[in-house]
Amino acid sequence: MRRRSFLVVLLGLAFGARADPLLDPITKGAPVRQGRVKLEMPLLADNGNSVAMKVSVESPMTEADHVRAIHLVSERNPEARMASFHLGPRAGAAEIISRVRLAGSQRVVALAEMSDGSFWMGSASVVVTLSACVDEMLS
Amino acid sequence: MIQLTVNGRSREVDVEPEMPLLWVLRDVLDVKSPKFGCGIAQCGACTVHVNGEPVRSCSFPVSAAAGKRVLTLEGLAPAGRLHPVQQAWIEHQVPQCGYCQGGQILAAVALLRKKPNPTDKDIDEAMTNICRCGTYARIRTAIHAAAKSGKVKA
Amino acid sequence: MAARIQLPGRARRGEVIRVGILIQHPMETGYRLEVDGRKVPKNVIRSFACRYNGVEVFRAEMSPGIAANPFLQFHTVALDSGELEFSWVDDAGASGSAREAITVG
Amino acid sequence: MTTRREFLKVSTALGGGLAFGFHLPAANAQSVAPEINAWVVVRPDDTVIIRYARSEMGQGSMTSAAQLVAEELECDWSKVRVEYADTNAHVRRKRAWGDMAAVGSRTIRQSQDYLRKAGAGAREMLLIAAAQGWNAPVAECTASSGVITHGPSGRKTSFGKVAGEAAKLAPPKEVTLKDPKDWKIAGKPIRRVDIPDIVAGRIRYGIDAQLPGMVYAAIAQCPVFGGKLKSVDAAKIEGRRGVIRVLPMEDYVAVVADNWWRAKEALKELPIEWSFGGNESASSESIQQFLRAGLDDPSNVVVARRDGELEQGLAGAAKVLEAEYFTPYLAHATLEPMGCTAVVKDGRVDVWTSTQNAEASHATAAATAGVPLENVYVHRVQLGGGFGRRGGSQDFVRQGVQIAKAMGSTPVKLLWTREEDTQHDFYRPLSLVRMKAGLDASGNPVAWYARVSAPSIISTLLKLPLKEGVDPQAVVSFADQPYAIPVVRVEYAQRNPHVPVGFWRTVGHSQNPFMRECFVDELASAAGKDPYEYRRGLLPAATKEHGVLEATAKAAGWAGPLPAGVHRGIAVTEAYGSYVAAVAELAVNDKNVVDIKRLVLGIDCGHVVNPDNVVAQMQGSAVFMLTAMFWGDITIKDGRVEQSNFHDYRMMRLREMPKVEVVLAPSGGFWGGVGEPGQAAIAPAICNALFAATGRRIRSLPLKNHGFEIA
Repeated sequence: MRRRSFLVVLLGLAFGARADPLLDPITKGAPVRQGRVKLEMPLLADNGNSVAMKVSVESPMTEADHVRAIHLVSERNPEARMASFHLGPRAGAAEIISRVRLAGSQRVVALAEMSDGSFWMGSASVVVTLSACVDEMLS
Repeated sequence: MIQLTVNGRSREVDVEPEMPLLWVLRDVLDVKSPKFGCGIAQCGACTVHVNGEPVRSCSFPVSAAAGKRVLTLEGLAPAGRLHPVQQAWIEHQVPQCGYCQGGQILAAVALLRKKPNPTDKDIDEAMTNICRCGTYARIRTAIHAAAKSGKVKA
Repeated sequence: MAARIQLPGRARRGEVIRVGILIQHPMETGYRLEVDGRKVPKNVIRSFACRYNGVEVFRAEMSPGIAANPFLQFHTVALDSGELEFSWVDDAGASGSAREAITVG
Repeated sequence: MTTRREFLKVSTALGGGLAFGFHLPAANAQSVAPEINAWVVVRPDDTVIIRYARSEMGQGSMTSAAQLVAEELECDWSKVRVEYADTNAHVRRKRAWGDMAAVGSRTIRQSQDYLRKAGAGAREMLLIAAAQGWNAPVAECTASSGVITHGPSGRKTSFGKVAGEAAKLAPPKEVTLKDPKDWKIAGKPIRRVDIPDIVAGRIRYGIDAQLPGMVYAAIAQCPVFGGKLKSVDAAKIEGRRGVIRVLPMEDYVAVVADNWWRAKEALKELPIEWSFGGNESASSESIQQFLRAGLDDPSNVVVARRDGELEQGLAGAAKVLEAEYFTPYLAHATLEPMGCTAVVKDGRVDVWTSTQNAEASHATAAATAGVPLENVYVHRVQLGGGFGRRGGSQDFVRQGVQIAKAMGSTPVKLLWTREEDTQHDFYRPLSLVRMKAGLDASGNPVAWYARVSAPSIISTLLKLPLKEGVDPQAVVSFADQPYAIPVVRVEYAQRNPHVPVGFWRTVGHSQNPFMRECFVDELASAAGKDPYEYRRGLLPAATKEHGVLEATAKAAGWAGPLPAGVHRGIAVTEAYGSYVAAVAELAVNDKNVVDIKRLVLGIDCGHVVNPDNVVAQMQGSAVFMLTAMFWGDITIKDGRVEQSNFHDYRMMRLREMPKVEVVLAPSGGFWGGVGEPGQAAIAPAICNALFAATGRRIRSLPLKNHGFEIA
């Protein structure tokens, strides 16, 4: 499956969830719902070496209902799994800030794994302007 | 204080006498058509006329222009009526990026004033300004056209 | 591997505090070459953990997708005074650690 | 176009009260007439403003892009004005204008579809608005030259009258585009919209930015690439007239003064100490050894193309040829040196700079100043040449904004000297290539091998991963060579000396076709065949290379008689989605002075949007390549570039311009680039003609190193 077209949306699944080849290694095919996850990245990044990233997930972060993990998945980097952050109730808030490396303009997905086993996702698209000159050639 | 007339207007500047005319025009008098390309009189993008003579203003001290008439591209067609060389430049679509063209036009105007009907050899010798985009063929054609138009006053 | 930590020196019991850490590490991607063409081997901080008085409160697995000199900011609930201990290991097997005291109450 | 008026208007806006807050409100520099869509604004007086998002650096795309919109819009071209898209509005409207880069000769071919659809969509909305006004079915209404006519009743109205209503309509989902054979504006030699301002001296370049209270900066960067600033003795020059400040930065030092000449002169007197960083002993010779090691190294090499088994292919050949080719580092030498004017005030950043990618300058300015993208305004200006230097790294914007930030809220104009521009470029990479070919008894190649040892722009400048370690630019023309050869093996040894490399007009196609097409000429000679017939025989008839080769050879009268002492050379290649061929006719006297009689350049770029502009780009490409192939040579000593200005980095002059004939052979059905392909076949054609004239094979450039001079 060409990495670039990972956004193939297999509709037919219940309650708007969809399987996604890039996320399957993490979700093992479980449904992923849009929402509760906010991934903030700049619309433009002058180069892909160090791009600001903030991900936050709506959750009471209690023993009974909390975010177990947040996974960052890249559409175009050689290693799709950029990072996995493991939280749990002691975190108190599901919000991570870091700086990521993008191999060219692409879409990044933040996948949240809840204590009830459900998956939620948010995403952001970043244009890396330095590589604008070869984006087409390398895609 | 140094006095000089720029495009018909008398100006006074308080600068070092050795300051190049180019930078007095650009940074002190805000006359922007002469361009900086090399600073060692190699490229000609800074060409202006001083008392009718083409000069590479990046290497021409302002003191040498004291009391003289300086003409830049802005002054070539003050009332908007283009000089025949400017008309030929448009007619033959000479410029590409345009950065060198002010200097090219002023060099051509000076050439036609001395030789109203220049041969290719005359053009070769007079037109030594660098054009990095490579518009040379059209510069040559436009100069011949301007000469033939007969509108170039000596 | 040096690290700089941001932590409120004092916190109220039950307060959710912000913890920041910046670790000096090239996070080699594995696709950079030396001048003579030899590949610079991939070397990133693979795992990072934060323990609060011995209890793991945060863990991260990273890849070359995290920028050089990785910066991480996460949260934890301030329970009692003591110490936050940070530890990490990279692909080359080198490990690093840092600790910072915290006063709660 | 940006003219004097725009500068004054913007500078006064800076003085106005700017609301505080995380995102600053957009100062709408855009016109206020009804915007039909992002690309088309129509004023009540019927003036049509067509927006241009990319950069105009002489390649003529500002005009040809507008021709494509106007064609489908069915407007009156004489009423068209072209206006730049504003980068602040662009960011606030989530990149409404898409890609702003003018790079890779893709300005037209990458945007032609959405530009034409924008024109057609706007036309439909104007038609619907008119039809609604007349209560008539839109099918009965037609638009032509800005006038809408209701067929049955004969009623007429103009775009300007219905624009207000049209702007409120939803854009149509589907639009059909005209067949290029029906074009009335596109495809025609329309005069460039920016030439009148150029000729009158009204046009403004980045260097021309002028703001109230502006100060000027000149900089010196570490002469050895990668070095850092160690110390500077500011006291030495602080007393000089007009000097305001000395700013030591990590990898450069800036002198700020009340005019640029004083800043530059003071900088010359400033004692600076650098920590060179370890590359200070590198030289052209040591770099050559690195590349040579890449040719011979059995490991640290990747395969870029592999058809069949090379050893068997060569073993079965009647004759095997081998040759090594070399092309040097080259500088861009845009006539306008690098520079950037910037002001950082109340959390807002305004930038004036000649850039090939306003979006890249925008992103760099935001990152450098540490402000949100919504608080940055990149003001659009004409470029005094780009040629790739201004499309990749935005180093000059980073520096300009850094200095502006250090100067409080005072506007600063940074300008590089020519020396700084020549010695701190991102150079066209050098490349050392070994080629082998096995010919059968009748001289046809049965096996072809190429090993490229060269730096990778994509790895070093863009820091991107390479598929299987292959840099497409480094192996282009070898890995995709079009000749019907059963066994082909192309290898790539990436070798990255400390000299920064970047995109130089035509990039890999500025050097690799020279090496390939000269080697093919060697094969033709070994086979005892005519260089044109040999190529034609090896190029499958359906290939575009075959077509443009024939058209060019025919126009040049390849087989025809030649005056005594005049010899021909030929070459063909794909480049940037187009297909080019060149025939050179020249004579060489006993003092190796080369008199180029005629250069015939053919190009098949699929569709031609402005034929006169394509001809201009081909003529310009000839000058650009002749300059490079006769004298272009950036050499390294003590880790730094030896050349500094036009006295030792020579540019071709008007008197050296040969006769250039351009053959437009568009075969339709695709969209090829125009700004860069024109250079690709020139060097091999001339070097093959030099072989025909002197019997000497030219296997490295520049020609001056072989004692050749141009007449």
